[in-house]
Amino acid sequence: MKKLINGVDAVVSDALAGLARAHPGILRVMRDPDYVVRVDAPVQGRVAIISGGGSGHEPMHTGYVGYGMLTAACPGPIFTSPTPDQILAATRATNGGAGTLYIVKNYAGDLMNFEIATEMATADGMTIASVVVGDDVAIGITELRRGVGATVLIEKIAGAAAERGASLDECARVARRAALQSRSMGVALTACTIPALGHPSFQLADDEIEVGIGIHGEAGCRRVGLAPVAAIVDWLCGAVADDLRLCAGDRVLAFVNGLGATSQLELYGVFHEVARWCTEHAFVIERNLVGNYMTSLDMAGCTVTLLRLDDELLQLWDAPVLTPALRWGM
Amino acid sequence: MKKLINGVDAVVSDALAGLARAHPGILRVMRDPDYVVRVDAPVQGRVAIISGGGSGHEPMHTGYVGYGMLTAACPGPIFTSPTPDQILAATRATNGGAGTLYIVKNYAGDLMNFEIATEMATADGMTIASVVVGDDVAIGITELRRGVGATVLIEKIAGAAAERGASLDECARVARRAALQSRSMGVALTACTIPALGHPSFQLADDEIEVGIGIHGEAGCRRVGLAPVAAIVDWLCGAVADDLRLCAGDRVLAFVNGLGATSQLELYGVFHEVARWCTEHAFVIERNLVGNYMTSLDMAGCTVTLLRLDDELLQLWDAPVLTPALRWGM
Amino acid sequence: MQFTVDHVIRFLERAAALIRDHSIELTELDALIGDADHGANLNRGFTAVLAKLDDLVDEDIGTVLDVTGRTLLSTVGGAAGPLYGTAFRRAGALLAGRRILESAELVAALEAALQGVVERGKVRQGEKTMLDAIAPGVETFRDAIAQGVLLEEAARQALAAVEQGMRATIPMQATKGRAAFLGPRSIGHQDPGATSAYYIACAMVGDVERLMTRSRDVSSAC
Amino acid sequence: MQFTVDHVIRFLERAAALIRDHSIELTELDALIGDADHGANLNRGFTAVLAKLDDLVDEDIGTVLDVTGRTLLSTVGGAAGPLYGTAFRRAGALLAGRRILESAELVAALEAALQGVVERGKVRQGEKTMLDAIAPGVETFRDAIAQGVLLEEAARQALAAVEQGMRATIPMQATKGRAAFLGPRSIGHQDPGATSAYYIACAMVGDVERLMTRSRDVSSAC
Ligand SMILES: Nc1ncnc2c1ncn2[C@@H]1O[C@H](COP(=O)(O)OP(=O)(O)O)[C@@H](O)[C@H]1O
Ligand SMILES: Nc1ncnc2c1ncn2[C@@H]1O[C@H](COP(=O)(O)OP(=O)(O)O)[C@@H](O)[C@H]1O
Ligand SMILES: [Mg+2]
Ligand SMILES: [Mg+2]
Ligand SMILES: [Mg+2]
Ligand SMILES: [Mg+2]
Repeated sequence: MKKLINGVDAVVSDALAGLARAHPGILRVMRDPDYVVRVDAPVQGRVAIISGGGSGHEPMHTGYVGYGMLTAACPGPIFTSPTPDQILAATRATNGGAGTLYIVKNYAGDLMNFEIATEMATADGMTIASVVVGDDVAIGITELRRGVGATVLIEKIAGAAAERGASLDECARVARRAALQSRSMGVALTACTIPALGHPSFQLADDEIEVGIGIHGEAGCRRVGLAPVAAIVDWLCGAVADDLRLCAGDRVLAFVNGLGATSQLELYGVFHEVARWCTEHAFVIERNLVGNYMTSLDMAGCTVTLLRLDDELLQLWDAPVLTPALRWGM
Repeated sequence: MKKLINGVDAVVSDALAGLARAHPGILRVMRDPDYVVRVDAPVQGRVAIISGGGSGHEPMHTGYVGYGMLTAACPGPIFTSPTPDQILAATRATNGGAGTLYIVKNYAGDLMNFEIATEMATADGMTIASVVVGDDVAIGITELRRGVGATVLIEKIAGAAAERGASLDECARVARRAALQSRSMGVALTACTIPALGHPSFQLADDEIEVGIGIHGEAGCRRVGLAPVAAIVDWLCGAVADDLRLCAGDRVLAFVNGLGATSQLELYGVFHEVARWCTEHAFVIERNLVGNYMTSLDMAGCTVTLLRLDDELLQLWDAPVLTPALRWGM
Repeated sequence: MQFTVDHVIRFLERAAALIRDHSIELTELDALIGDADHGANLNRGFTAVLAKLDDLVDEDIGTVLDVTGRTLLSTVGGAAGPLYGTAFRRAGALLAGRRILESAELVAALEAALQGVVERGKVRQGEKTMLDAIAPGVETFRDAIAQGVLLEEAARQALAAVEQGMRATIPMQATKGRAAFLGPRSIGHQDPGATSAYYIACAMVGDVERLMTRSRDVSSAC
Repeated sequence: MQFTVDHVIRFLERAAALIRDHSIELTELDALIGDADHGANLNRGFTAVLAKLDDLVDEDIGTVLDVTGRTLLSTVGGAAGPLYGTAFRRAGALLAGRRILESAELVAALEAALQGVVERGKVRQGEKTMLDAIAPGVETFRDAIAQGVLLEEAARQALAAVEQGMRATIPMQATKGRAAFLGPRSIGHQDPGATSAYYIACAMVGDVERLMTRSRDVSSAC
């Protein structure tokens, strides 16, 4: 394994130090317990939006802390959920008296740690609501569905609602609707190398790809032969749109996400096929996002997310945002 | 070789189609000859800023077309300079009567193709100025220095000058000054795989890195053992700052650029070390840029660029920009 | 035989040592059906626990277990952190103030820990998790004590049940935790959480020698 | 012997075929000291030239060469596009309107092409580029014709000089083009541009059989 690091144990810590140094106008990085918080938190009377998860998915979540998106993010070690004390500390530091919304990806570890944090915060007199994101249609059983690409979209949408002064219920409602209206599926061409493991977490032959992968280096739901990107997009979009029951004329946000080691050249090629596919099925791409927004270290591959838009979600998506990784309107 | 593509010959073409579809509000993609142009070009009375080069470095250059940066970009095939007719067509399409500035990376192919385009455009009665970028201190002989990271910074700065109505001479002057004030050096952990070649362009052992690499899959100037990122940054920053003759108290823009397959976690770790190094040497990082802004397909590694700032360059850097890959202030 | 704070501290020391020695093995197991962090996670947690033990020698058993649970909660993360953390805290709460334990209290504490895992994990037996190792162990121990079996022998029986439960996860298809994402592809691999539970049980029983021969089997079985 | 448009068109057809057949070899050479595109670039260009030849049979030699140069310029890109493009256009400009050539005109056209490469590339001999193959060929041909050597024999001598020039690039350190970035590490590899120049020279001489045996040597020499 070759990485630009000082050592396996320093990876997350060094990256957080770099993040703090790079974006002092946007966020602050707190240590022991670790969390990243908007520079102006707590904002009195505003709902705080908090997410978190294992590191290794950058820019998710720390890169989404800032105006109009996350109030705080709790980064765990690589691919390991953060601990309740991180979440509790972030909750306290961002408490503006209007309640806190946790955006939790549907993984056993994330759920349990946020659950314990909720118990602690509630015992402390704070008001917590949670939205669980499980958009990965690669998993047949709905309750088991992992949170993947939709997480980024939901964080943006919930953050915009909080920024314009929506109540906790209101923020939770739009976040849940965005979650309900989005589905994803991914494909890997290579596994990623987790620093602590030191070798790729699974092996793929030179003519094999893994369909339905997660973002934690775990293998997917089936292994198939390498195919042209047009065919791959047909599978991904087909599975996503079926599950979402998209109908002709539906407006969508199409999100093509790189998993870390896939070139932008390829990602725009993927988006070209997604757009072709949507046109063929009379789905209208009203907004799009193409790039590395939720990665799996150095995995090669992508996820495709479709979010069915309505005017409210569209407005929230378009609202100004100023974070290290997502920025517009300011 | 595994890539998300429809075939070796379709890579650039499909990516351009995707780019056009993703950013209709910012740019248009013209075909045969291929170039990418701002949606509002030509702007009468404004200097046009044009760059170009081989594909495979995305978002450079096509991702920098838009308000406040490039008026047009000419993408060649992967790692192959664009042809004069592409450049000429882009020059004609963006000619607002105030002249055109070519930003050319110092490669034989780029130089010659832009030179021929200049001859043709001049014969057509258009006014052309050129700035050649050669910031790579890995190359000892100054005239041979490749254009790498500084190109992105110079495109932003020249674009901001043009946007605020500067004359061609003025745009060329600030671009040249930015070029004069910036140096870069890079390191690769792996080679990239050029689709047409189908295998990595050079081989590195599991404990070797290549220092002073270019961005076209070519090997660097020396091969050394893998080292902690702190040591790597010491070499890169040392070489860059020496050549730039940075003095204590100098203000800089520090740019940590990923070459395609290096995680953001690592890039922020690199930036942390760059900031540490600058502090040790009393150089003041006034601005920074951390991410994949000039890639070499799926190469793992990074380049570090330092640009000595003054008030004028700082203002031009901070000016609003709206392109697919760089956006702020709007 | 009676249990004292000393016993508990030595158990935790042994647990920390075993987790450290088997950290790579646990991570490799997790790489096969999870995300390759189980060993590193637990090792981080038990190392933190170890660092606190010196300050705990004069505390009661409940406090030691509670501090252990809190420490695991705040350092392990992932799924294992909340699960083991909750288990230790539940046992600690039950034994608050106690300095010496009878077998019956030990059974009650283990049952509380088990219940903590069940509730926190919303999990049943047969879902291919740590519960499949823990539950048979606690049940076997409880039944043996109830039948008047001597503590040492009851512990041996319980450990054998844990080990069997651990191995029984191999043919299971996971329906909880990350391994569940793999569906049928999770079959054929031993659950990392069940494996760490086995090592913790070994530490509890304290039969380190027996463990050392066993652990080679475990590794080679993987 | 006199040169006609027909000869030129057959030369270009042979050049296109040779470049196509050696495209991977040229790209592999470029991978060693450049950026692995030389074969693909030239193949794209000569394929485009080939597609235009049918429409050019009734044109004069100057036009055919000029269109060839323009086509290479607008389809090859990289360094080779401007260099070969300029070379063909310079030759074409010199032969504007000519339908039949004497040896002397051929010499002048080749010298113009050579001059085009020198000016466009701002290059001298010994910098490890295509010039190191082209220049000795043109000079040998010029001298042989000046000494009254028969055209066929002069062409053979020139081709031998091109081949020797190509091989002479192996021990050179590059100071132009991408290979120059490698400094001393460029030594020991044959220049891809000199190699493509050799194949084009082969097409010019038209001795395809001889070439077929040679090309195996070239590949194995790399
Ligand atoms: N819901 C659950 N209930 C009980 N045990 C679980 C549950 N989810 C996961 N586990 C256990 O946790 C182990 C994985 O722990 P660990 O790797 O530390 O966490 P993560 O899966 O978050 O990376 C699994 O092997 C399994 O035994
Ligand atoms: N300045 C120059 N003058 C003459 N020939 C050159 C020059 N620069 C490069 N070349 C030739 O071009 C060849 C490379 O062509 P090609 O691979 O198509 O372009 P690029 O280097 O832009 O990828 C080199 O092998 C060399 O022979
Ligand atoms: Mg984990
Ligand atoms: Mg090239
Ligand atoms: Mg795990
Ligand atoms: Mg080349």
